Amino acid sequence: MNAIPLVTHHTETLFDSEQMVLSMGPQHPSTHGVLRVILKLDGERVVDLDCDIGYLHRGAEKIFENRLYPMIAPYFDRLDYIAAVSNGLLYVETVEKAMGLEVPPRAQYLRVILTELNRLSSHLLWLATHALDIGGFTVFLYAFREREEILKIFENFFGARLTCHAFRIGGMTYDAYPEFEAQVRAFCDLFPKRLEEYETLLNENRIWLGRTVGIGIISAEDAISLGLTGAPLRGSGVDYDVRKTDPYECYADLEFDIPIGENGDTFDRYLVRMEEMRQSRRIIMQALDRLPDGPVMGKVPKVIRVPAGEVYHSIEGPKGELGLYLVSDGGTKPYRLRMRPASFVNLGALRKMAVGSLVSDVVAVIGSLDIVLGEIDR
Amino acid sequence: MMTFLALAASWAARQASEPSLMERYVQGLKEVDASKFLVLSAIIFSLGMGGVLIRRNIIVIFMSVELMLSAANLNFIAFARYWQTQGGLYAYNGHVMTIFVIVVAAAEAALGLGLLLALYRNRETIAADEINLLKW
Amino acid sequence: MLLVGWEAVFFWMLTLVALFAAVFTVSARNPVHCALFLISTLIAKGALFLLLRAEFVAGAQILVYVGGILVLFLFVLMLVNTRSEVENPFNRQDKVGAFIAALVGLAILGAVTYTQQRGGFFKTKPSADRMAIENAKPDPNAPAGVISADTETLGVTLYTRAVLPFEIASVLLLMAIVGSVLLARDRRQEETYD
Amino acid sequence: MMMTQGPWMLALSASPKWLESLVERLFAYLPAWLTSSLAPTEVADFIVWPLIQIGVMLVVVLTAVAYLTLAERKVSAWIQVRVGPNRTGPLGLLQPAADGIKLLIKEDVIPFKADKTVFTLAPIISMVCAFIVLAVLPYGPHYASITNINIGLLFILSVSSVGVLGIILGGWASNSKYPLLGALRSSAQMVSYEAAIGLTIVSALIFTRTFSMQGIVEAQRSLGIWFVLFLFPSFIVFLISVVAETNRAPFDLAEAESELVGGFHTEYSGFRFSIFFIAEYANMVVVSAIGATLYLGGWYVPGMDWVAARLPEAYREAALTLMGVTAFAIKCGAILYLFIWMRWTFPRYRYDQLMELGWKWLMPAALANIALTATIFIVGKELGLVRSAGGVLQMDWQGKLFFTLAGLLSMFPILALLNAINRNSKSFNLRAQRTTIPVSTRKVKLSPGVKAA
Amino acid sequence: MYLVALVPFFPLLGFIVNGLFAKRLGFSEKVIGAIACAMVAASFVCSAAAVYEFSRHARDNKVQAAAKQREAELQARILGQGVAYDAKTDTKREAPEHKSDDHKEGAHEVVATPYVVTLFEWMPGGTLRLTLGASAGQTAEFSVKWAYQLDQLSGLYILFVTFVAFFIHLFAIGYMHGDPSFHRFFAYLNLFMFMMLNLVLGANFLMTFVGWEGVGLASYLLIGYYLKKPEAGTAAKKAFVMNRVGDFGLMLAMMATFAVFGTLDYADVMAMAKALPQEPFGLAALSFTTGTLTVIALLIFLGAAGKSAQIPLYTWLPDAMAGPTPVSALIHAATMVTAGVYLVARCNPLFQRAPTAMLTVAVIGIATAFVAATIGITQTDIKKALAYSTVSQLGYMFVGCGVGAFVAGVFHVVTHAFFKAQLFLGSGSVIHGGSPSGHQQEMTYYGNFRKYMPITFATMMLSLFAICGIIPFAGFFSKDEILAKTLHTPVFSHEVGLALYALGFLTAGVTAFYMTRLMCLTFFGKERFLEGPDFQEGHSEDHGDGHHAPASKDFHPHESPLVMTLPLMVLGAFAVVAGFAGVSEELTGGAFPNYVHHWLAPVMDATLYPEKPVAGVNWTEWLLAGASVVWALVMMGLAYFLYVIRPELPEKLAQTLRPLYTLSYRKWFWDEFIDVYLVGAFKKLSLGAWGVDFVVDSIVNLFAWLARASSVIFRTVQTGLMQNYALVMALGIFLFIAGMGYPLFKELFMPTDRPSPPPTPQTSRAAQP
Repeated sequence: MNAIPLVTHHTETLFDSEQMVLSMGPQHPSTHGVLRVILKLDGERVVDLDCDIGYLHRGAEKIFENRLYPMIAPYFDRLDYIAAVSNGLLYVETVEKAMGLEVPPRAQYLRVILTELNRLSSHLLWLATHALDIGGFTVFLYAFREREEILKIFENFFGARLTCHAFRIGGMTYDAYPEFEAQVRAFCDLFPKRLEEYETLLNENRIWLGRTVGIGIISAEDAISLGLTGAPLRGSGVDYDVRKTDPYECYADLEFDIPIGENGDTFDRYLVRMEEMRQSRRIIMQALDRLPDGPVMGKVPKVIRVPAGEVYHSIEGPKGELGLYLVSDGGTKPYRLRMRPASFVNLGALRKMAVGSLVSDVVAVIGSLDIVLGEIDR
Repeated sequence: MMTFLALAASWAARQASEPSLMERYVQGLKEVDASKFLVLSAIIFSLGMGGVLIRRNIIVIFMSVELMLSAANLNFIAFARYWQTQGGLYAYNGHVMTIFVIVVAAAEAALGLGLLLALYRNRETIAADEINLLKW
Repeated sequence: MLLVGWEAVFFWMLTLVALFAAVFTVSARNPVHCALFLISTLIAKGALFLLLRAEFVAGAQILVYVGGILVLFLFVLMLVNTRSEVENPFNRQDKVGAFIAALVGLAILGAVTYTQQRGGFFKTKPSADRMAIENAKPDPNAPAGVISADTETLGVTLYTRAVLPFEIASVLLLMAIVGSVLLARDRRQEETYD
Repeated sequence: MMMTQGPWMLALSASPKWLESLVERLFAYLPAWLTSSLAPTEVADFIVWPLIQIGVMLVVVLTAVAYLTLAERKVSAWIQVRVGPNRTGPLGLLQPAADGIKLLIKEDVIPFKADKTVFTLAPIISMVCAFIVLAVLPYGPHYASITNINIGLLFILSVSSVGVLGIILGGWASNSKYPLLGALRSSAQMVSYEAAIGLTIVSALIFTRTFSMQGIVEAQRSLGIWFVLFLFPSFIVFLISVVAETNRAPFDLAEAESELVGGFHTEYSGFRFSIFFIAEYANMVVVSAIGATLYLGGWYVPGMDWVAARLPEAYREAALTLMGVTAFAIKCGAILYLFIWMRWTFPRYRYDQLMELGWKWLMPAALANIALTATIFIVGKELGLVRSAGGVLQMDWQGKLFFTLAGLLSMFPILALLNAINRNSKSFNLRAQRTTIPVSTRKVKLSPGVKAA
Repeated sequence: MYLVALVPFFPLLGFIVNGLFAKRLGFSEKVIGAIACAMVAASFVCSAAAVYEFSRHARDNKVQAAAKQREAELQARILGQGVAYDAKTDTKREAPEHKSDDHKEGAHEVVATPYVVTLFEWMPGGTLRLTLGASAGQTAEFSVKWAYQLDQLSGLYILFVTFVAFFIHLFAIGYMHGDPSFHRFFAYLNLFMFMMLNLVLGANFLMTFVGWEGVGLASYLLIGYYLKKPEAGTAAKKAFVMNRVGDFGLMLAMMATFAVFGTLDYADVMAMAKALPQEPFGLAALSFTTGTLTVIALLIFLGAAGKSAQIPLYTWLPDAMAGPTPVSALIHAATMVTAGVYLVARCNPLFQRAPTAMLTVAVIGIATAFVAATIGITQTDIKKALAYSTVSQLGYMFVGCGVGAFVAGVFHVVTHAFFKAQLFLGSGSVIHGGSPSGHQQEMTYYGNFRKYMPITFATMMLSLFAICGIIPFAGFFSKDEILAKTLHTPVFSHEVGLALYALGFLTAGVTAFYMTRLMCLTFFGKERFLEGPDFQEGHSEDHGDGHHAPASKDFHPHESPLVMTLPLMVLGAFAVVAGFAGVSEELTGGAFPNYVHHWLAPVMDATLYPEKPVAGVNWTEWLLAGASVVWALVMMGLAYFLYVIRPELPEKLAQTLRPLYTLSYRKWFWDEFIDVYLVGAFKKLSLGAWGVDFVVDSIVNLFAWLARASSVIFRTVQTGLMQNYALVMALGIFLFIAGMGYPLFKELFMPTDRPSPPPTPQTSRAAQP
C-alpha cells in the first residue's frame, strides 16, 4: 500500500507521464460514504490504488472506556448504522458471555428474528447501491421498497428506523408488539417474489454479467490470508459462517444452508448474498414457528460488573464476522473494548481485487465488498 | 521588394485612366467570380504555410497543414463551379478531387497523430524545434 | 459571375470569417483555441462550398474534418501535455518563416491577378462531348429553390470516371488504419501482442 | 453515364397565400430602398415564412424537450413503482418550468482555473448543434417542414458530429480530472458510434435513393411501405447506435455518476448545465426523428392519402398535414419511449465493453448489412421486382414481399458473421462462461455448514 | 491443336490443388491420390488425342509442302546468302535461289512438321548480333516464346511418359499410404510431371531448359522427400549439384546455338543444321572456327550426361535411391534420366554433323554401360543395383545415339521405361512387403519371396527377361537393334564399331548376370528376412517413425494390395509386348513393319547417312541376335547356379578376386576421386583469395572515407529541424513561382511595346449560363 504517496495533487500537469492520479472520494457518489480511494490510472486502467480512511472517525473505542456497560450499547448502533441490530447483539452477547448470563429462549428467538431481518435490510441496501453503482437504477428503488417494509417493522419494534436498539444485557428491553409475528410473516411471504423480480432484472442481463463476471476475482487462499469474512470469503468458495462454526443464540436449533461461490468474482458475491437473503428468510420463518413463550429478560444484576479478565466473542454480521474483544478490570466500565469490524477487513482486499481493472470495475468491486464507513472508521 | 513596389506603382498609374477604382471595387464586391475564391484560398494557403513554418507545437503544425489542404479544396470547388457555369465537360472532377483530399487528410491525421503519440511517448515533447532527429 | 446578389453578401461574410479564423488558427497561443479556430474556418469554408453548389462536399467536409479529424486533434491535445507551448508558441525562425510564407502568398496572388488580367482563367473551351456536357450541367430548367442533384452526379462520377482513384483511396485508408493501430500501441500492448 | 434526375422537390415550401398578400400590403409602408430589390413573394417565401416556421418549431420543440424531461421522470417512476413529480401543477405538469426556473436562478459557477471562453462556448456549441438540425426534419407534408435540402441526412450527421465538440470542450475547459475523463470517453464513444450510424444509414440509402429527408419520406410514401420492413437489421443497429450517440444509458459513460461523478459536466452548474441538459434531450428528439423518418415512414402512414382523398378539397392539405404531424410525433414518441425504457432497465456498460460493442458488433453488422442489402437490391432488380423510374423506386407487392423477407432473413448471415468475429472474445458468451458459475442463486452450491460441536 | 497445351496444364493444376489446398482443406489420402492420378490420366488422354490429331496432320501433303518450303528458306539463310535471318519477316521475303543438293531432294520424302502452340512471348530480347558460324555478323531477333511443340519425337515421349507415370502414381497411392505428408508427395510428383512435359514439349531450347531445371527441382525435392533421413538430403544436394555441372554445359550450348543460328526454336535450328556440312573428325574439331557444331554437340552432351547419369556425372543416380521407390521408378528410371537421350535425339542433325561428338557419346555410353554393369554385380541394396542397371541401360541408349542409331536409342528408352519402371515398382513392392518396417532394401535380408509375393515375382520375371534381352521380350528388340547398329555403324570405321559391339555384348552378359543375381537373392534361396535389423534389439535405422522395439518374429512378407500390383501387371505386360512396336526390319525382312522407325523417321536427319533399303531377311542379324540371347541365357544360368544352387560360392569368388571385387564394390573409386582431387583442390585454391579481399575492401573504404571527409562542410546545413527544411522548401517555391512568373509580371505591369491587355478583362469572359 505504500506504492504512492497520499498527497497527490498534481494540478499543473494532467498527463505528466502516462499515468494519472485520480482521487475518488471522499465526496463521490459510489464510495459509500466518505471513503477516499486514490487511483493511479493508465488511461482508464488502474495501476495502483490506495484507500484513505478516517473521515468518519469518532474515537468510539476510546469513548467505550469511559462509559458504564449499559451505556455503551447505543454506541454500537452508530458503528454499522446499516446493521445496527447485529452490532447491538454483538455487544450484549459479549458482555453476557463475559458475565456468564443466561438469556431466556424467547429473547433468543426474538434476537435471531430481528438480526436476520436486519441482515435482510442490510443486504437489500447493498443490492440497491451495488446495482446503482453499475447503473441499474431501477433495482435500487425496488430494493428500497422491500427495505422499507423491514424498516416499518423495525420502527414498530424499536421505535427507530436506523439506530434500532432493544437488546439489553441479559435479554431484551421489551417483548414483541402484538402484530409483530403477523407482519414478519406477511413480509416473508412476499419476499421471495420480490427477490425473483430483482433476479429477472439482473441475473440474465448481459450488461450485468459483463460488469460482474470475472471482475474483482480473489482466490480462496488470498481471501483467507487477507482475513476476509462474510460474502467476499464465501464467494471465493470458503465454507465459513460463524452461525455454523460457532453457533450463538439459538442458531444451532435452526436449519439453514450456507451458500458458497466458486470463482470469487463480483458475480459470485452477488449470488451468495442473494441466496443468503433466501436463507435468512428461512431462518426467520423457522424462528417464528418455534418462538416460545416466556420472559424476554433474564436475571441480571442491578449494577453490571464484568469479572476481571478478557473475552472475545464474534457473530456473523451481514457484512462478515463481527468480533468484540473485551478486557475488563472488574469495574463497571470496560478497560478496553476492541472491535473487529468486517467492513474494515474486507476493504483491505480492494487493492488485490481492483488493481489491473478499469475505473468502472473499481466501483463495482467496492459495491460488491459492501462496506460501511461508520464501521470502518469507528 | 523594390521591384514589387515599382510594379505596383506602374500598375496603379496605368489603371488611373480606366473606370475609377471605386467603381471597379464596388463592382467587384457585387459580383463574385472565381478569382475571388482563388484569392481567398491563396491567402489561407499562405497562412497555413506560415503556421507550418513558425509554430512550435506539432499538433498546430498539423492543423496548419489541414488549413493548406482545405485551401486547396476551396480552389478545386471554385474551379468546378466555374466549369459548371461554362458547361464544362467534367465539371465534377473538382468535387472528386476534394473528396480525395479529404480522404488523404483523414489518413494523414490518423497516421500523423499516431506518430505524434509515439513520439510523445518517447521524447516527452511535441515541440517541433526540440526534435532534431532528422539530423542523424 | 459565380455569385451575385445575396449570395455575394454571404460570400463576403463567410470570407471574413474564414480569413480571420485562419489567422487566429495560426496565431492563437493555446492549441485548443487553434483547433477551435480551425473548426470555424472549416465550417465557413463548408458554407462557401454550399454557395458553390457543392452540397455533398460541404457536408462531407464538415462530417469528416470537423466531426472526425478535429475531434481526433482535440483528443490528442488532451492526451499530451501542451502547457509549456502556451508560453512561447512560435519557434526561432518565426520572423523569417512568416516573411517567406507572405512572399509565397504574394506570389500566388500575383499569379491569380495575372491570369485574371489576361482575361480569365482558361480560354480553351473543353472539347465537345455534348452528351457529357448535358449530363454534367445542372438542369437549366430547374426552378430556383429546388434541390439539386449534386450528390447523385458526384456519386456517378466517383463510381465511373474516378473509380480507380476511389479504390486507391480506399486502400490508402486501410493502410492508414493499420498503420495508426500499429503506431498507437503503447509499450504494454506491444509486449502483449508482439 | 445517363443520370436520371429526381422529381423536382422544393427546397422551401411556398408560403401560404394570406402571408403573401400580407407582405404585399406591408411593402407599401416600407421605405423604397428596402423594397426595391425584393419581390414580395420572395420575401414571403424565403424570409418571413421560414422565420415563422422556425419560431413555431422552436417553441414546439423546446416545449417538447421540456416535457420530455417530465416524461422521462414519469416513465421512470412508473417503471420503478413510484409516483413521480406530482406537486407542481396538475400531475406535475409544471415541473419542467419549475426546474427551468431553478436552474436559471442558481449561481453560475465558473471554476477558477477553467478556460473561461471555451467553458462558456461549450454548452452553446452543444445546444446550437442540437437545434440547428431541427431545421431539416420533415415534421409533416407541405407547411409542416421548414426546409428540404438535398443533403438533409448528411447535414444532420455532420452537425451532430460537430456537437461532440461541445462535450469535449466542456470537459477540457473545466480543467478538472473527472470532466476530462468524461470528455475523452464521450468523444471516443461518439466518434465510434457515428461511424456505425453512418454505415447503417448507407444501407438505408440504397432504398431511399436520396439524402433529402422529405425525399426519404416520399420514397416510402410512393411505395406505400415503411423501410423498417426492408431494413430490419439496419434499424436495430441504428437504434442501438443512436442511444450511444446521445450518451444515454446504458451508454451514458460520459456522465456516469457512479464513476465520474458527473462526467463532462461535473463543473457546470446553473444555466450552463441546463443548456447541456436541454441539448441532450434535443439530441434525443433529433435522433428519434431520424429513426422515424428513415425507417418508420416519417410523417407517412399507409392509408393517409386514402383518407385525405375522401375529404373535401379545401381541407385536404390541412388534414394531410395534421395527420402527418401527428403520425410523426407518435413515431418519435415511440422511439423516445424506447430510449427511456432502455435507460431505466439496463445497467451501464463498461468503457471497453462499449467500444467492443461499437467496433466488433455494430460496425461489422452495419458493414455486412450494406453488402447484403446491396446484394439483395441487385438481385431484386435482376429479378425485375424493382424498377427505378426517375430516381424513385417502383415495386409491386411481390417486390415488397421479397425485400421484406430478404431483409428479415439477412439477419441470419449478419448474426453468423458477428458470431464468427466475436467467438473468441472474452465476453462473447457470458452465459457459457458461467458454466463454472451457478446459473442462478437457487443453484449456488449449498453446503450444510459445519455442524455445531 | 491447342490440346497440346493442355497436356502439361493438368499436372500443374494437380500440383496447385494438392500443394496449396490439400492440407488446408484437409483432403484425405484418397482424394489427394485421386486428384493426382486423375490429372495424369487426363494428361495422358490429352496426349493420346493430340498425337492422334497430329498423326493425321503430319501426313497432310500441304503441310508437308509448307514445311519443306520453310526448311528450304531457313537453309538458305544459314548458308549465308547475305540476308539477315529474321524469323518474323522471312516468309514474306523472296528466298534467294540456292543450289540444292541432289541427295537432299530425294532423301527424305517426309520432313518434320511440328505443331507449335505459342502461348505467349516469354523473353523478348531485342536484336542481337550473331557471332559464330556461317552467319556471323548478321543480326537476329532474340525472342523466346512460351511454346509447345508436338512432333513425332515429343509425341512418343509424352505418350509413354504420361502412361507410365499414371501407373506409377497409382502405385504410389498404395506405397505412400500412411505417410504424414502424403499431399506434399503427390504435389511434387505432379510438379515433376508438369516440368517433364514442359521439357519434352518445349518448342525451343529454353523451354526445354525450363523443364530441365524443373525436373531437377522436382527430383531434388523428391529425393529429399524423407526430411528426417540425412542421407536423403545429402543425396538430393548431390543430384542437384552434379546436374548443375551438366546444366552449365547445356546453357553454354544454348548460347552457342543462338550465336550460330540466331534462334533457339528446335524446328528452325534443326532445319538449318541439315543444310550445314559435316565437320572434321578428331581433335581439330574442338574449336569454334572449325568445329562449331561439334562444340555445341559436346556441350549438349555434357548436359545430357549430367541428366542421364553418364560418366563422369553418374554417381548421383544410385544415391538418389534415397527417395521413395515410386520416385525412383518414375524419375530415376523411366522418364527424367532419359531426358538426355531425348535431347541428343532431338538434336540429331547437329550430332550427325559432329562425328567427334558422336564418338564421344558412343564411347562414354559404352563405358558407362560397362562400368555400371560391373558395379551392379556387387550391390546388395536392391534399389542401388537397379539404379546401376539403369545407368548401364542409359549407356546403351547413348551408344545407340552415338553410332547414329537414334531411333534405336529412343526405342530403348521406351522399352526400358516399361521394364525398368516395372522392376522398380516390383522392388518397391518387395521393400513394402518384405519387412515389418517397410523400409528394408538390403537383398541379404530377402530370399524366397516368390512364395509370398507371387504377382510381384511373376511380373518381375517378365521384366528380367526383358532386360536380359531374351526373345521375344521388349528388351531384346531394342537392345539387339542397338548392338546390331553398333556393329554396322555408318559413322565410324568398322573397327570402332566392332570394339563398341564387343564391349556392348560383354555388358549384355554382365547385365543378365547381375539382374538374375538380384532376382535370385530376392525371390529364391533361403529365407533370410528374419535376420533383418528390424528384428534386432535396438536397431538404429532411422526411418522417421522412430520405433525401436524389435518386430515380432512371426512376420511374413506379404503381397501388396491391388493398387500396387495392378501397375506391376500392366507394366509387366508392356515389358513383354512393347518390343513388337520396333522389330528390326533386318530381322523380318520388312514382313513386320518397324512402327517406331517409321514414326520417328521425319525427325531423324537422313541427309548424311541415308537409310539403306531393306532387301530381305538378314541372317547375320539373326546370328547376332541368337548369340546374344544364348550369351544372356548362359550368364543367367551362371547367376542362378552361383546364388541359388551353390550360394556359398560367390563369397569365395569375392575373396579370390579381391581387387576386382573391391573395384566393383567401391564403384571404381569414382566418389573418392571427386572428393580428393576436385573438391580438395578447390578448397586449397580458395585459401588464396584473401588478397583479393584486402584490395577490394581498401578501395571501398577509400570511397567511404572520401564521402565522409567531404560531408564536413555540408552537414552543418542539416539542423535536423523539420521546419528548417520546410522553410527552405517554401523559399524554393517562392523562387520558383517568382522566377517563372517574372516575365509575365513584367509583361503585365510594365508593357513596353506589346499591345496592352483588354481594358476590362472581366467582361471578356464568357457569360454565365
